[in-house]
Amino acid sequence: MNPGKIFKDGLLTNNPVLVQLLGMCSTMAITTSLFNGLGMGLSVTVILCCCNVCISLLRKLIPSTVRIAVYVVIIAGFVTIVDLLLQAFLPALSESLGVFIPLIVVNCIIIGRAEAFASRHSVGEALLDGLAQGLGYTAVLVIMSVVRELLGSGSFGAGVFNGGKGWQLFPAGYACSYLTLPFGGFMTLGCLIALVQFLRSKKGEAEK
Amino acid sequence: MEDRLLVSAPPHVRGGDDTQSIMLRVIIALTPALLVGFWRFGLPTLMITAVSVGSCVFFEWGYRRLARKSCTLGDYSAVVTGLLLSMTLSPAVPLWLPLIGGFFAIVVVKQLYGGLGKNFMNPALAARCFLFSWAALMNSWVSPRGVDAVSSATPLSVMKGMALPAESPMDCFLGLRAGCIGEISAAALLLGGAYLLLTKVIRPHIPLSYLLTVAVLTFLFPRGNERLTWMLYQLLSGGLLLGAVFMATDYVTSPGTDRGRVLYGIGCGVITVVIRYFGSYPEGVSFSILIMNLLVWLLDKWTTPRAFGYKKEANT
Amino acid sequence: MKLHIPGVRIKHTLPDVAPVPSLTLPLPEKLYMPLSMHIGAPAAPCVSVGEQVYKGQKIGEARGAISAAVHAPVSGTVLAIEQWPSARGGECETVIIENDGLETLSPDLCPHPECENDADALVALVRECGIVGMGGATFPTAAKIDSARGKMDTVILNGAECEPGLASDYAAMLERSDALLHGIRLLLMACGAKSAILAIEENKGEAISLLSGKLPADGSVKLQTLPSLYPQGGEKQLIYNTTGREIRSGGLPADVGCAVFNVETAIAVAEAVESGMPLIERYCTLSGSAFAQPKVVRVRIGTPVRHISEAAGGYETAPKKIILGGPMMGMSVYRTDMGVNKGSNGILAMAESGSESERQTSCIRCGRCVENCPMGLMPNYLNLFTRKNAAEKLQEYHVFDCLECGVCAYGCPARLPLVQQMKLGKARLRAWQNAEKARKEAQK
Amino acid sequence: MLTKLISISLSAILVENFIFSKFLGICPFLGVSKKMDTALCMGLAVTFVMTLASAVCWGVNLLLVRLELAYMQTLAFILVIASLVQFVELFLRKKSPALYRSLGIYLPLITTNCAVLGVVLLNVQESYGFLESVVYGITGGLGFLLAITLFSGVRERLDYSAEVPECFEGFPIALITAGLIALAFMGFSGLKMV
Repeated sequence: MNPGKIFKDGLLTNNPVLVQLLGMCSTMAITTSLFNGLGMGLSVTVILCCCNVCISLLRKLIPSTVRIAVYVVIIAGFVTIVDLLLQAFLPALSESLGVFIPLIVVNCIIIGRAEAFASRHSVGEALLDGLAQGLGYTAVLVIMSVVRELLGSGSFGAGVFNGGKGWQLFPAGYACSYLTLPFGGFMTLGCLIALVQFLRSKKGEAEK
Repeated sequence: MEDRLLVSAPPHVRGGDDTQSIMLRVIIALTPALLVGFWRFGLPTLMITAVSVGSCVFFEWGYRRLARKSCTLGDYSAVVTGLLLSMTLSPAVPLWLPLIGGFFAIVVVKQLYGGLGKNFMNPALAARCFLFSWAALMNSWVSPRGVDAVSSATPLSVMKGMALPAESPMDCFLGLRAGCIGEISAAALLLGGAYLLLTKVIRPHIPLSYLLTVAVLTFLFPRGNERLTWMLYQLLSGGLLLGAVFMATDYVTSPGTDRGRVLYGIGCGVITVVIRYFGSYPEGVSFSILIMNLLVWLLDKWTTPRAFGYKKEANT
Repeated sequence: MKLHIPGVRIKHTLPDVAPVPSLTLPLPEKLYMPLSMHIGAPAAPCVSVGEQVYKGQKIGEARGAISAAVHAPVSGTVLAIEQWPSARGGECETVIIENDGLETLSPDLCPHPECENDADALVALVRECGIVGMGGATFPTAAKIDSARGKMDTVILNGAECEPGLASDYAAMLERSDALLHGIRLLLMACGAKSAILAIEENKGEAISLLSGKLPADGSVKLQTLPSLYPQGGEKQLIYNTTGREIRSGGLPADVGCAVFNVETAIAVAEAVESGMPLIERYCTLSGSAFAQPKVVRVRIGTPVRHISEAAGGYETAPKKIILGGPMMGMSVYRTDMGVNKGSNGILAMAESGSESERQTSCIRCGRCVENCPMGLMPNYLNLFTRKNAAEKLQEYHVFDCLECGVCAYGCPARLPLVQQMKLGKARLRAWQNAEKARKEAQK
Repeated sequence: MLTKLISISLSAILVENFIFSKFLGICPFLGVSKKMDTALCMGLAVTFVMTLASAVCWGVNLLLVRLELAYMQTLAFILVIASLVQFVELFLRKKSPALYRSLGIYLPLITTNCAVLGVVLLNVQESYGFLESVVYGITGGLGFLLAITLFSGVRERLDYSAEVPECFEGFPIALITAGLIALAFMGFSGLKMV
């Protein structure tokens, strides 16, 4: 399988959130700022790559009857490692993501890729797929968090750019603060998926 | 000539009310409360109302046009939404706020679901709650003309602090208090409500059960010693009357059976009091109606009338 | 007074009709006798083309128990027996008679005093005379009596007028009060019932005062005044409003010990016994904005609609719509050369096209249809379920119990075609039920 | 103690609802809410498992802390939950086939429901005692039940009456509807009984 197609799949045509509609909880929950979104996205990407490689390596050894349980154990192992690493080196991120780091264990994207891809492909391909799907997930998180941070608190990149301060583009008093709340998560993701469906139907029409 | 006859389905006669005339009557019923608002707060209220109505009408027209659907301005429902929205705003809000509110009410809450009759939530109230995003702007009050500038806090926010407000109940009844454009005068709202009841646009079940529930709860659990005064203030201040008469009775987002309507009113009343007493918002009317909006389908389901011929004894 | 079933006061543009004196119209040259003008199997023609027929002679034989005979309303010659438009919609086999103007009576007609006290003989006579329910439903009366004999205690006479704006029942009660009371006595005897209730709407004051003076002394017939609501004349509603008995869904009046007859049906029964004359004539209300003066006329069955309106003085303005029956359930027709039938209680001619120009919006969920439905249904929800073809929901919400009375559509601010939706809903539910049945049988 | 329990319950059901405020359990919330009856069953099943998991994992956590293996929490919890669900499934199939038929098909889905793992992790994070954990489990489940019931009611209505633009059909309109419900639920924010 060629790497170009794997990447195109992960980022666009088979994007885990926008097309496969997986991993919604964390997508909506933590995308209140670019800092959170980026941190969560990269953590998932790392875990996804490691799990994919690991499962691809072991795919001949795992008996198919207990495979799901084995996947869960492997995933939980890597999640624990990442969780501990974040606690040690990026306590601010660990603090603001809270339970959503350990909850990566039940993120359907990872177990989904393990079952659908890693268990059937070579190590190299599995690594690429993990990277592509992870980056696709990260991309969505980044878009969501940029929109919600900008419209919801008037700032951009707080905690990431400009020495951690980010830029305040307009006074927070004019921002629609509800966008940073759960309401905003549902709305933003809803509109984003609608946009994707719109583009896909346009593309489908054009192809006809 | 005679054989060129029109064939149509029965019934061949129709009753008087149509959607348009019902909406027009709601607009007429809202007028007294709006006039009191204009009188107390002056020109800004006129501007806010104009922007709110204009924005609702514009977005209704624009959306239907973009979506290539029939134009529905003629049913006046957008005007009603605009008026209701402006009535729930403070007279001190900047004009861009009702503009955004109109967009949210018409496009997100109403038209995205297919327009009139298809939305599950009251557009004006949902927009008002959405506008609380700008909490500082929504909660800035001006004192009405002829009232001490000191008391620009609304009676409800004073009562949140467990104290009785400075205005007398009579002031609240007539509209000599701070508050949203359309909510200050209980008298004007009751007048509008009476008109709606008399012209059979609304049935009394929702407003009565709503108001009674609030009255009973606040009378039984007063803050302070004066039960009756406390209850009166609770009934007359805030948006309770506006909500009970005009918002909770919105056909589209309220139950279609009488028993359902009573339960709906009671639910609104209980949640209103709970939010007023224990919540962080001083007013609970909008949120309580929105929450009860979610239950409309279930209430209709549970209170489906007994169809003729399905009596228990008759079934044997 | 019992609790009333919801009904509405229909506000309509139809004027109040003065019921009396009813006008007897000059006879037409040709009469069109549909052989299917009742519920059940069409009658079989028993005359041939070219044959001479006499007034009151049988021209169509009842086929089976649920069917009714058809008789020649005038003397004359059979011109043709062919498919012709029917007042019940569509076409049906029709005997076309050319009137010779002589009104020669059939020699078979004679009084039947033996039927006064013999139920079996009376039922046979009623069947022979082709008498059907004349309120509009046209269910064969003999079959109705047969199915209910011995099971009932109360006979209800429907003088409630099926639809607003009509006055045919009113006229019949005023002009034929003696025949009516005779008919009631006969029906009581035939059904084996003890008492009869004569139910009259309160807006028919003259009939109430006239008939209350004539009731038999033994108290077997009671007169009950009903509010003028629509639908008051429906069987289920009438029984509930007069006796408080509720027929279960899918049941018959006999299940609660009642039978309902229209007042004109009772008159027809009395006439059959008194003179042997079969059912060939009825009262019909002419109304609507296209007529100068609304009136009640006596028409021979089979008279073309066009002849009736012309003979009654013609139109004041050209009608845009002509309706056979009442304003709520009547059928609008595109031609007027069909003969009226045994159920034609009204002809309405409208100068304005009515519902055509009305603006329709989507359902605003006002709930008026739910408040007004005489069957306690939820037309607003049935409308939704029909549109989405949700058959199970249609069943759960009892679409089959809908009377199609039109009260929901009458009061609908959104001007939705609710009656058609109910009809469609019934069709969809039936299709689904058949499919389910077939599927289950296939599984076996 | 009682006030603490009440405030935990209030918070779990209304103020910090698992769906509308915490975003835990969105997958079944969106996936199994098309029909009211199935939504109700799902809600009950989740409530049951959340309660059970809270109770059992409290003990497991105690054990882990004793053994100084606290860093193994995530792994241990997910294994406990998975086997718990398996066990409940077996038990139901044996003891109550009727209940199994109505709830059974939802049980496997619950293993990967983040509301269950979430409630267990939150119990540890808040260092709740046994009673508090169980109450939080029950009320968190009831909050989920409330959310999914309300949502399915609204969705049923929309299913029959709404005409949604094509690109919003399916998930987008479901998300926006959930957003509007979350907006209404904000009325409960800061709700304190005491």
